[in-house]
Amino acid sequence: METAHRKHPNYVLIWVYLAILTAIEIGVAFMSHLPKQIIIPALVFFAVWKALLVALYFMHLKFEPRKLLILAIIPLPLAAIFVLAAMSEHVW
Amino acid sequence: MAHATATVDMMHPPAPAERGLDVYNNKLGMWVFLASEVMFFTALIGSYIILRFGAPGPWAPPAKVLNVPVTAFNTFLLICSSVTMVKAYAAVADGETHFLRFRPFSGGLKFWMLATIIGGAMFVGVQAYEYTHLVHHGFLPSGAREGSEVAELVASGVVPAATIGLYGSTFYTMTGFHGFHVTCGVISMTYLYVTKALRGKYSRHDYRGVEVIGLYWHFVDLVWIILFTIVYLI
Amino acid sequence: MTTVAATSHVAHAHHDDRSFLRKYIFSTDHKIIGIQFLFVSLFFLLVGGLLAMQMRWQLGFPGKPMPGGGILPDTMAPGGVLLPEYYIQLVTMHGTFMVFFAIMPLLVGVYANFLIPLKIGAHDMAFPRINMASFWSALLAGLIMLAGFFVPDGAPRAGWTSYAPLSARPDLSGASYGQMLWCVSLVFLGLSSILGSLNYITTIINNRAPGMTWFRMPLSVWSLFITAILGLLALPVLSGAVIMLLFDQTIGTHFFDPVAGGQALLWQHLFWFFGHPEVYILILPAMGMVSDIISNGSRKPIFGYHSMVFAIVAIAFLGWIVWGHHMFMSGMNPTLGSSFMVSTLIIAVPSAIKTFNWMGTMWRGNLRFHVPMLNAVAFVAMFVIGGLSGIYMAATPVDMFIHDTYFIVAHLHYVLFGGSLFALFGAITYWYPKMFGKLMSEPWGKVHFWLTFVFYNLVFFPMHTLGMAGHMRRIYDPTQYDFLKPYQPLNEFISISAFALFAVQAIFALNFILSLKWGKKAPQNPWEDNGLEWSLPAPAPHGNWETVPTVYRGPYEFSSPQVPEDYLPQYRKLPTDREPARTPVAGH
Amino acid sequence: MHWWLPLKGSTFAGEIDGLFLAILIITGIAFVIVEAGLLWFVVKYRGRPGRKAYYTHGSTRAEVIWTAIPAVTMVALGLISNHYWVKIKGRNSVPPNAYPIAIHAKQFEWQVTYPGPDGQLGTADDFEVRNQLHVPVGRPVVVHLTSEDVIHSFFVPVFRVKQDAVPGMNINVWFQATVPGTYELGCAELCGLGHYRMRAQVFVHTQEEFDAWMKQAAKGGATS
Ligand code: HEA
Ligand code: HEA
Ligand code: CUA
Ligand SMILES: [Cu+2]
Repeated sequence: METAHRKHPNYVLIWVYLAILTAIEIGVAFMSHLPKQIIIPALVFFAVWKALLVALYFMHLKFEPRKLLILAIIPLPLAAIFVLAAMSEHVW
Repeated sequence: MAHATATVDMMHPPAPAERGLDVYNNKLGMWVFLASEVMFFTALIGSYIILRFGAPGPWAPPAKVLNVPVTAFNTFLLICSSVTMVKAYAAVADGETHFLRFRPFSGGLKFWMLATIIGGAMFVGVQAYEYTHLVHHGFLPSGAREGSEVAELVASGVVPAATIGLYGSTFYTMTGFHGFHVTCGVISMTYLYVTKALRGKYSRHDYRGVEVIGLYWHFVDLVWIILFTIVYLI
Repeated sequence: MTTVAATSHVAHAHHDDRSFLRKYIFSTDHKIIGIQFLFVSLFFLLVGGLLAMQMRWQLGFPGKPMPGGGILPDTMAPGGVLLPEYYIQLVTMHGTFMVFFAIMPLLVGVYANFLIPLKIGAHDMAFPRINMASFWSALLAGLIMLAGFFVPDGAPRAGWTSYAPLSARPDLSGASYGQMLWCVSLVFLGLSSILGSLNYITTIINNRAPGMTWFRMPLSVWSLFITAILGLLALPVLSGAVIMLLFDQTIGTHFFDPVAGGQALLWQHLFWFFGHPEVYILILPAMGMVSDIISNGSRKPIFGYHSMVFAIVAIAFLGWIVWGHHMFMSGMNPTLGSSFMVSTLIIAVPSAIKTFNWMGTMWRGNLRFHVPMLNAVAFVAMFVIGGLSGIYMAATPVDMFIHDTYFIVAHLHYVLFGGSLFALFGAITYWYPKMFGKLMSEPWGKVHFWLTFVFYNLVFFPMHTLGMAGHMRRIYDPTQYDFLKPYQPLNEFISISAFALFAVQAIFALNFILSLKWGKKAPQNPWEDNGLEWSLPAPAPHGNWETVPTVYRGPYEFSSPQVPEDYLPQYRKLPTDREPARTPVAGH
Repeated sequence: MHWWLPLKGSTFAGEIDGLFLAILIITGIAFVIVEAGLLWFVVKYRGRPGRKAYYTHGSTRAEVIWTAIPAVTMVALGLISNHYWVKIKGRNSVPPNAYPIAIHAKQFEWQVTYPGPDGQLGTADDFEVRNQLHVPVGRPVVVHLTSEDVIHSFFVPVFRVKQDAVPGMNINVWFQATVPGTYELGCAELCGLGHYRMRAQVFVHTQEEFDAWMKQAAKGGATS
């Protein structure tokens, strides 16, 4: 059948990325003196980045059929709609 | 696929009338389940965002109430257990179901899975330690316990009184349910380890259990990445 | 390599030597699980009905001792006179049981389980043991809910919607353990639904018979598929919400407690974000099964199959963005209200497609009025009334007047009873032979249908009038209000009709139970239908088929010019049919 | 008992009733088409032996028609409704000269606070009356709704007005009464075992009557 060793992404490298990003996050949150308007988007950005690394490589979504990817992201717009609508409450 | 082989390769999807999602049942089932988990955490995390957005005052700075260094270490633990999990998957996919081999040095399924179980169990342990300490200091799901350290912080204005109740509610509910998920993961993985991995039931042609529990594991890790950022850092 | 997976579990199909316990109690057979759900949820339907009768007694004859009410303890009805706190327990538990433990398991638990493998040509569900867990979890949930009546302080008292902070504060509602059990029960129910849904979705995607392409699936399977997606994504939101509510009650969290910064409206957002998809869970399977039955009864292909599928998907999608229409008067941001109004109104469009396509199916048909067909046509007629009354509420200024009045009560019973329950009466009769190998009595079925149809409308149509008078919901004694006193005769009339409606359900119950033993033996294909399930003997055996049938065409080929009879089963091979190509499976 | 909506007691009651009627007509047409059509088909196409149904899978043209007509109707209805919605409940809908009254709902009573002779809430001459809402006719009134404990709902059928009173929120709702008389105010949101009896009386006075009542009530004899 196929060769015994399939090509795997370099998982250890991803792990290093994740560790570094976490360190940066902690740095941004506690060591920097940036205003909150910058810190929060930056932290969210790093969190999403890390989440993507996990989903795409560790959960190998990147290598799955496209349809599975679609299935996996169906709930996300629903979640966003919910949170945004309920938040708009406080604009009254 | 043209090669005829005697082994049934369970990693292939069943043959529906038309292409399904091109993945086998258990994996599809797990992904579908994870979609529902996303909605479950949407309820919890969404409520947190909504409550915090509409809160009657500023939120307490995390570092004043929580023990961030311990949790940072815990985060690191969980990331490590994620990489060991994926190493276990890669090992079994390559047919390496041994524990350790020394020349050349390589870890097999049994090694990496055990490492993952230990990592997960340690995470839960550290979280239990964190909780006991927080409760000891007077930080409760309902807010600050009277006469406690946290209550003093509230009294001195370091921690806003108006939102400490919400802080406790959302903190314990979100991290608690995450911890519950990790615990479930550790238990199921131990079960698979003992009944399947150790007994040599996994092979290059059938490692569905490893892949499926791996998906769950990484998902729980992913949730933690979000939680750590929004609960402990922001 | 050809894949073995699809044929590998056939071996044990006909050597059925499982013990009684394995066969009927802890069964993993999708058909038995469906039947277990059927018995359990009919029982809960009866419970819900009994609660409704007590409510109707109080509303029709406020303050008079209820006949037989003497057996109730003094905490509920001293001397047979219902107490106000007992009345709101009745309302709460009636709504809860009907929605969560009667209609939802009847539609999804019973028919998703029973029909999906049979109609797509699978030997069983993808995960039979998860399926069994789903049933036991639902049963446990139902029993926990029922236990609410027997704990100190009695059942929950905050309505089936359990609005916080009333539900979160035992000191304000008067219900302590009952309300906690409500939460715990719904967590288990959510678990049951999620486990079920992931099973249905996986089975439909991966386990279809050769030739059963997406667009050859019966509409019942399509609607159950979409329903499963709704259940999968909606129920976890409910679980999350009730867990927070439970924590508010027990460990002192403040999610919904405004005093400590919590938000009362958050509960409503969470509940209805689940709740509106939930009401479509309660109608879509009914629509699917009605489509099957109407096509069969008209002896005509369904009109506009593809747009019917599209309409199901559209309803399901829109169902996620309309939840705020339950909160127009809640103090929610009015601009948000506007957008919820528009999205709600748009749902009339896919619903119109469905309605007119059902009519198109009957148009120039050769209608057979067997009992399922009668009920299916009644479904269309009644669902439309309920759907149209939804338009009044969707228009926010009108909702300002009719919100929380009996207009809403009328609406919800028209869609839930007139819609879902009529469809279920039809579906139960239709698939009864495949479940039990017996036919239900046709004449008694018709008697039951007509009496139900008449009394049902006598009960619920006048509620529109009450609503237009401003009659509030969930009130124990309408005669407290001077402006409602003139309407008391109407309330009395509704109550008497309701008792009659309940009484005639005995015909159905007897027909159902007695036919199990004394019913006529069912032929293999009593309704001359096209679905794969009719290629099996009645009752369908364990494992379904030795080898799954091959599918050659869509499910609605009635009166096809290709054959002399007026039906052409999906599994029947005509000389002109070619074998479907097995789709090659992608390797890794 | 009558079969139509109750007395129109506020300025927008007529508009709401008009919208109700418009929807009644739209849905009435849909209702008649569907129910009469069903009945007709049931009779006309009832099964006869030896006949076969007409074999068709549908008609795109027919489907486009019955998709487009409801779509257009619904969008139009949405626009019209929204016009009234914004006018009645919109963020800036409260007329600037509205007479302020504060209502605090609590299990199971309505605590109505009047601004007193100076017409301003939050001043020393405010006074409170339980379960009685007195308003002048022909003048917009804005009610500041709050709640003590759970959610209640302020509902005056003759005004066609309903608004939940939510703990932790301060919600403004306005109306302008048009017909003097005595009416009822009900609680429309389940709020506990006394929900059914949480009612109050609404008195719509002429301006002179109102002023007289106000003078007398402010002195402490707050029963009419
Ligand atoms: C099976 C359940 C079910 C279904 C299918 C629906 C369907 C709809 N519902 Fe209903 N609803 C409930 C169950 C359901 N509902 C329940 C249980 C409640 C009360 C909850 C509680 O508070 O306890 C409720 C409450 C409720 C409210 C809140 C009222 C209030 O509390 O003030 C609203 C408001 O918009 C609403 C609207 C609608 C609409 C627009 C539809 C639409 O989907 C209907 C669409 C159908 C049609 C319109 C008919 C067919 C179409 C035609 C014949 C075409 C021609 C039509 C036109 C041109 C108009 N519903
Ligand atoms: C599917 C849902 C469903 C069904 C079928 C019913 C059925 C009935 N309902 Fe209910 N109702 C609700 C869902 C439903 N209801 C909901 C969600 C609410 C809102 C609750 C809330 O406000 O919180 C409500 C509220 C509600 C009210 C408003 C109470 C109030 O606001 O104060 C009233 C009042 O008359 C009422 C009456 C009735 C009556 C007389 C029936 C009758 O039709 C009952 C007739 C009896 C039966 C249908 C049972 C017959 C039994 C069988 C057929 C079983 C056969 C058994 C075997 C074979 C073993 N209901
Ligand atoms: Cu106050 Cu109901
Ligand atoms: Cu809805």
